[in-house]
Amino acid sequence: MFTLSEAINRGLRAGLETDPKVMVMGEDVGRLGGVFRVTDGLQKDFGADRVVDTPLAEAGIVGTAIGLAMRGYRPVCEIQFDGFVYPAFNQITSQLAKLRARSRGRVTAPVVIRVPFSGGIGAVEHHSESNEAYFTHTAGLRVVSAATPQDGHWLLRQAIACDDPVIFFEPKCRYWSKGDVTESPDDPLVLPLDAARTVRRGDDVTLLTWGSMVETCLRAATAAQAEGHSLEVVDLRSLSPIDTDTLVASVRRTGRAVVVHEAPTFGGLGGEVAAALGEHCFTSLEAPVMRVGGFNVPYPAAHLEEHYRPDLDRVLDAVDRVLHY
Amino acid sequence: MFTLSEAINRGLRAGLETDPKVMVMGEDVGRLGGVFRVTDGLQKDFGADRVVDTPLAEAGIVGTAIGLAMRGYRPVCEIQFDGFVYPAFNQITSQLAKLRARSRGRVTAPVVIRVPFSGGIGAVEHHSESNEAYFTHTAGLRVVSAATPQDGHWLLRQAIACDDPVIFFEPKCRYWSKGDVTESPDDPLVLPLDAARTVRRGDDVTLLTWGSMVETCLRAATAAQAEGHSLEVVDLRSLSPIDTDTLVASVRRTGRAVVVHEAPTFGGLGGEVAAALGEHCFTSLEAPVMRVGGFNVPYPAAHLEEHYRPDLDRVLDAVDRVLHY
Amino acid sequence: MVEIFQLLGPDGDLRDGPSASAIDAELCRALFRDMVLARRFDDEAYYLQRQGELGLWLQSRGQEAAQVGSIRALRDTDWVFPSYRDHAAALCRGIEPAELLAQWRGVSQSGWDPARYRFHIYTLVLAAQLPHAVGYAIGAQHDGADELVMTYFGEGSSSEGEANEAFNWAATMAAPVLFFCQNNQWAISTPTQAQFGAPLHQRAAGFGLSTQVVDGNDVLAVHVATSRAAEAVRCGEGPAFIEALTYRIAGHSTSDDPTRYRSDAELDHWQTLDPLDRLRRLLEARGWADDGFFTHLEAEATALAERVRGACRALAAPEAASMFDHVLAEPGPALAAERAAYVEYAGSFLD
Amino acid sequence: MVEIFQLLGPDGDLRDGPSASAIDAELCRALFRDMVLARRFDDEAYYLQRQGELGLWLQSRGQEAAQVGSIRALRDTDWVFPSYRDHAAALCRGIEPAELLAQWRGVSQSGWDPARYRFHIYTLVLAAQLPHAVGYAIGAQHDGADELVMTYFGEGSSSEGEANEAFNWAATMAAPVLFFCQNNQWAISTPTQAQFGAPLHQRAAGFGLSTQVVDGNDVLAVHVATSRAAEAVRCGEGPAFIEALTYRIAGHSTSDDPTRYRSDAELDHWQTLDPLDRLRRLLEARGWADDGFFTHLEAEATALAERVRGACRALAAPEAASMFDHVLAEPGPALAAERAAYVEYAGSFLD
Ligand SMILES: Cc1ncc(C[n+]2csc(CCOP(=O)(O)OP(=O)(O)O)c2C)c(N)n1
Ligand SMILES: Cc1ncc(C[n+]2csc(CCOP(=O)(O)OP(=O)(O)O)c2C)c(N)n1
Ligand SMILES: [Mg+2]
Ligand SMILES: [Mg+2]
Repeated sequence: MFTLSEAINRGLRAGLETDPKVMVMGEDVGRLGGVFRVTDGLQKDFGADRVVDTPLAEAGIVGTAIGLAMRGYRPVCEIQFDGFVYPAFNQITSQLAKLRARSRGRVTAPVVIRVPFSGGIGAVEHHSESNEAYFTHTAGLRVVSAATPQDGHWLLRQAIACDDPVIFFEPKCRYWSKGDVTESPDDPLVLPLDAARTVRRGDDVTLLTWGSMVETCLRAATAAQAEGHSLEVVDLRSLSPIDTDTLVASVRRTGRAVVVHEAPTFGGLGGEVAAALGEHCFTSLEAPVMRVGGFNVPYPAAHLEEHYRPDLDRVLDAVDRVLHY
Repeated sequence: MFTLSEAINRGLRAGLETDPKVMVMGEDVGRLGGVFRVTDGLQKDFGADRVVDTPLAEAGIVGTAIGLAMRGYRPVCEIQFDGFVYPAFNQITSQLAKLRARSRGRVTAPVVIRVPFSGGIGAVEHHSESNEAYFTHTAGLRVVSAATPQDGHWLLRQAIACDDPVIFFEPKCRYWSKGDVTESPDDPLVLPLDAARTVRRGDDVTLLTWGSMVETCLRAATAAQAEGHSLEVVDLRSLSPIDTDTLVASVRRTGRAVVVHEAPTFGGLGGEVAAALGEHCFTSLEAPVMRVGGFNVPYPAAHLEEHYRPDLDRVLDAVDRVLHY
Repeated sequence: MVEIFQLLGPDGDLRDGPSASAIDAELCRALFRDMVLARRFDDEAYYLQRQGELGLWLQSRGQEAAQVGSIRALRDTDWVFPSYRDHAAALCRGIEPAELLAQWRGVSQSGWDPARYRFHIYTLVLAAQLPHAVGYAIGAQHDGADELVMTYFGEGSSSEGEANEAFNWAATMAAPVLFFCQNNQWAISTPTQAQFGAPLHQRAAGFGLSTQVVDGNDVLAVHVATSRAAEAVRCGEGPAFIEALTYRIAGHSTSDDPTRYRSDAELDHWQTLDPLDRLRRLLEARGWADDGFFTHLEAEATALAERVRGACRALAAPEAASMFDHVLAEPGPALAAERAAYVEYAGSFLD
Repeated sequence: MVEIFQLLGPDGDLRDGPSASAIDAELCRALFRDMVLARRFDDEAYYLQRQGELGLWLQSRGQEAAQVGSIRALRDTDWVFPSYRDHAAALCRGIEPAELLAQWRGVSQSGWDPARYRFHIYTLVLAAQLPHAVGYAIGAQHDGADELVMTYFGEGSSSEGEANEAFNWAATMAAPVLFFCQNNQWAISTPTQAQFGAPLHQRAAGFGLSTQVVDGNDVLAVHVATSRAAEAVRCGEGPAFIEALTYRIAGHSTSDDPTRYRSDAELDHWQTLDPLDRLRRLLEARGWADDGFFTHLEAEATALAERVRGACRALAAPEAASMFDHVLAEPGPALAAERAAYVEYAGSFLD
């Protein structure tokens, strides 16, 4: 059993061990081991040349990582908090995402950008944002989110090995929760980088979610079970591209779907999921696809965040609405 | 009759004339009058203090505009091309959008950011992007797009007068197309800042669109008419918030909808529209809401752009699919 | 290498020279009082965090001289754009304890009305406030106002592109802005050697900013340097930059563990340079303050501490639906509907 | 004020001094040839744009000395991260006319394989290539490679935050990178006075970069200065910065109308400082090149022009479905399905 944070740490360690070109870089990732200790001990074991404390400049982190990648390195960047990825937005969208296409495949940029995201830890402003949709709408990036130690470890290792740039979202409120991590990459529990995972089987409604909300949806499914409703829970894992086949197959079977994410619903990735399901499951849907998400307001102060974030009750409320449509 | 570019120019001029606090600022907006000549003649008439050629730094443009707004000014910033708004992304998303909420309403930032957007002019890379969805997913911003000289003028004047920050998207391929501009703000043709406009009435299918695609949809409607299909065309105008009532009323009536935009469909604003219609028109829809958009690839080289951008045929193809679902 | 401006030695000696003539007992007592109260406030907030009353606290301990010396050199009409550790400066502007703690207690994202104190709300996105300060200063200049703008930031923040855009912008536009950098030697765990390759003041001068380096633990030097810079900015000589060399005595925040990355010896060294001790030595040596002064000040500090505790505990979270307030000037139908649906939903639990 | 390094006066006089000793006939002929061919290429591309064969062209006219002098001072193994107006440098690296024109004809977003020429594709987002250069240089350093990285950019681009982050990063990490700024006095319509408040080289020095200012229309000075800087970077002395003062003789691009913002007199002045004329005067005065050389070079240029026209007209757009290529390393089901649907749809028009 490892915590999510430990599992990621071990994933980074495995990357550094197996490929001398892997580097870890970011603000305070070295001596300190990162503000969440995810990179703890790595600089000590792999040296300050491979686990690099950078100047305080996010565009510089991603921009130099691109240069390193062109040189044959595989940098894994850490952005300290979700709300601080924006200074790097230009390097990510106009450079990193497009480099392969612009160069007609001649240049690859295997950069991983780790972003601790979403709320639930009572943090101050800019430390709780769920901004995955900015990146999923950017062609050329892969975007994934690890909800469990298993994915924290293996999804990260796959991201590091992948030749595409990957934005790797880590639900920070789950860093301390524990789970098993399989030993071998050949274990059937190790899914491909772009596959969704059905984490709970059910027949009445499909909950589609990722990141911090996977656990919330699982708890909702348990609660619903008690009331006689059988909910299926699908963790998207890969947010771009989306494993549409798995999603569609589930919803065609259940006929009802609720998408749950922490980001504001308006323009969020839930809209894409709902639109795709609306198109591909049109004749199977017994009710509209409902979305449960953050409200369309800036993330509120810590004392209000549990009103802002979807919780068990809001998920169940939506389940109720699709069941009684 | 004015071109869109002239209409915007006159809108800026009216803003500068009626309110001494209005300023125009950006790269090359002064002497040169902007690379599209949208600000032509303004510096000559209002002085280099109010129509300011700035250093070449987009974060600086938006960041200093925020400071000016706090001081009581109403800056209208120009970003030279869509693809160059990303360096300002941090100032826009973490500062401009949130200032009112963070300060509990004590600070307002009435900044307008004009962005010539989308393709169709055979430009080199980074000059043809449709990136409105990044901003519509950002709570605290208003996002609008002017498809006609009438809106280029009045929507801009309303944006300047509005106390919220407004991202104002101008479809650059329409800069040279002409149309009437009403004289008075009280003319019924002057709709509120956040209202959609039904630009053509029809009964069989609703086309929902904005920016450069309004014209394309109108031509599609004309072509469909010849084949006996009556298409309604709605220009969203306000992309955030969306005038859901108008959209829903139309689609409830026609029972069929196609959303058309230039941005890549995946994670685009069309997903939001389709999801909202799926929810609010569930029992009226005779076919799934279809989306026609850019493909999910970086904007291609000029010679390929007309394959990438939705055109008459692709819109009609989708219309066909919703009619024969 | 530029000389570091100092007036008051660590041992409390006041250096002779033209600038020393501006120093008198009254000024010293006032500055000392500000620093003592700021430190007590900071200590109290720290304890409140440890007791779970605040979610987070970022201590200003050790940086009182840099903040008090600089803000007291401004006029009340000058605007300030702070970072997030500028509590001593905020208190000097009259911001109330409750206003200052609200954000760290997590009941609000900010606590005070910037216009009232001419002190903007804290900015947590590093360096983002620098272009705001420049823009505000340009506006003040347009208005023909006899005002200047000062902005505080840490040495780490200077690596952000936006900081450098602001330096260049100010220099190009000759904006009446004073950049005040508190170089406290650390940006969380990152020391200055890993932050820049040349001293910051050298870079600032390179941008064309009129630059001074000052001992940031010497409140008198900071005060004189800031007055000098403010005077020049006001006279239209263009933007100025002050680098105050100081030290972050505490961890970065109450979540930080500084023992992971820095030595006790370094901390001990800087403790000997404490800005409060230093000024107290001067006050005592010159007889500029008597026991009564110190006793009275101690009582004031104790009263403040009590006020801080009370104010903090009284800070309650607003009702949940307030999160829909102030997103837009006019909510419009979409936001109004969302709020209404939320209120109805939340109300359903009350039945 | 730093002195501007010059070896060759506008009248073709070679200044005496230690650096002049490195100058010989062979070097001058080679540099002259590069410049003449680059200019002919540039002229030809301009005509092709005017004939509608190119969508856009950004002329390098006037900047040949800055580019040729600098790139010829590097080794072939050194990497270059150019901006978008660096055609003379690109040609020196052997990039083919078709490769150089593809992007401006609009058949592709880039034309050459960077690894083949150790010359990255053009970057149109201003200053974005600077951090790439720094990262690449750090990688080369890790590899223990005896290589350096040079990056070109315009003076306007220096205002972007990313440029300044790169300067600081390079200085902090002692990366083997040479920043080469072509200060051509204009950023579209924005003159340098509206771009920065202090000379750029002064800022660069402030960051801790080892800095030179050079007459950018003096190919010999540029060559010597770049050799010097490259040598120092290679010896591990840390990053360097060169500001080459030159002039953009043409409009910003073929879409631009420079008469809207600058005077004929200014243009006339800079025409007299033309880098090609200047070196030709030296070659002639010293008898370092005879008529045969010039005649042969003219023929070479004419042949190049013809090759350019032919290559340009032969550049055809790829098939539309190629836009789905190279988005991801493996397209995966989503992109594959989208491509297939597109191909089917497009095919339906062929029936
Ligand atoms: C844009 C951005 N990136 C990263 C952070 C996370 N962060 C908060 S404080 C800090 C260190 C700041 O150091 P410095 O500017 O020297 O100020 P100090 O804390 O020393 O007062 C970091 C990296 C942030 N707040 N904003
Ligand atoms: C980030 C960004 N902002 C704006 C532009 C639009 N633009 C293209 S070239 C240019 C001027 C560049 O000036 P300079 O850096 O001096 O290079 P020069 O064109 O003189 O070679 C501008 C503003 C851009 N390409 N990228
Ligand atoms: Mg610091
Ligand atoms: Mg230039």
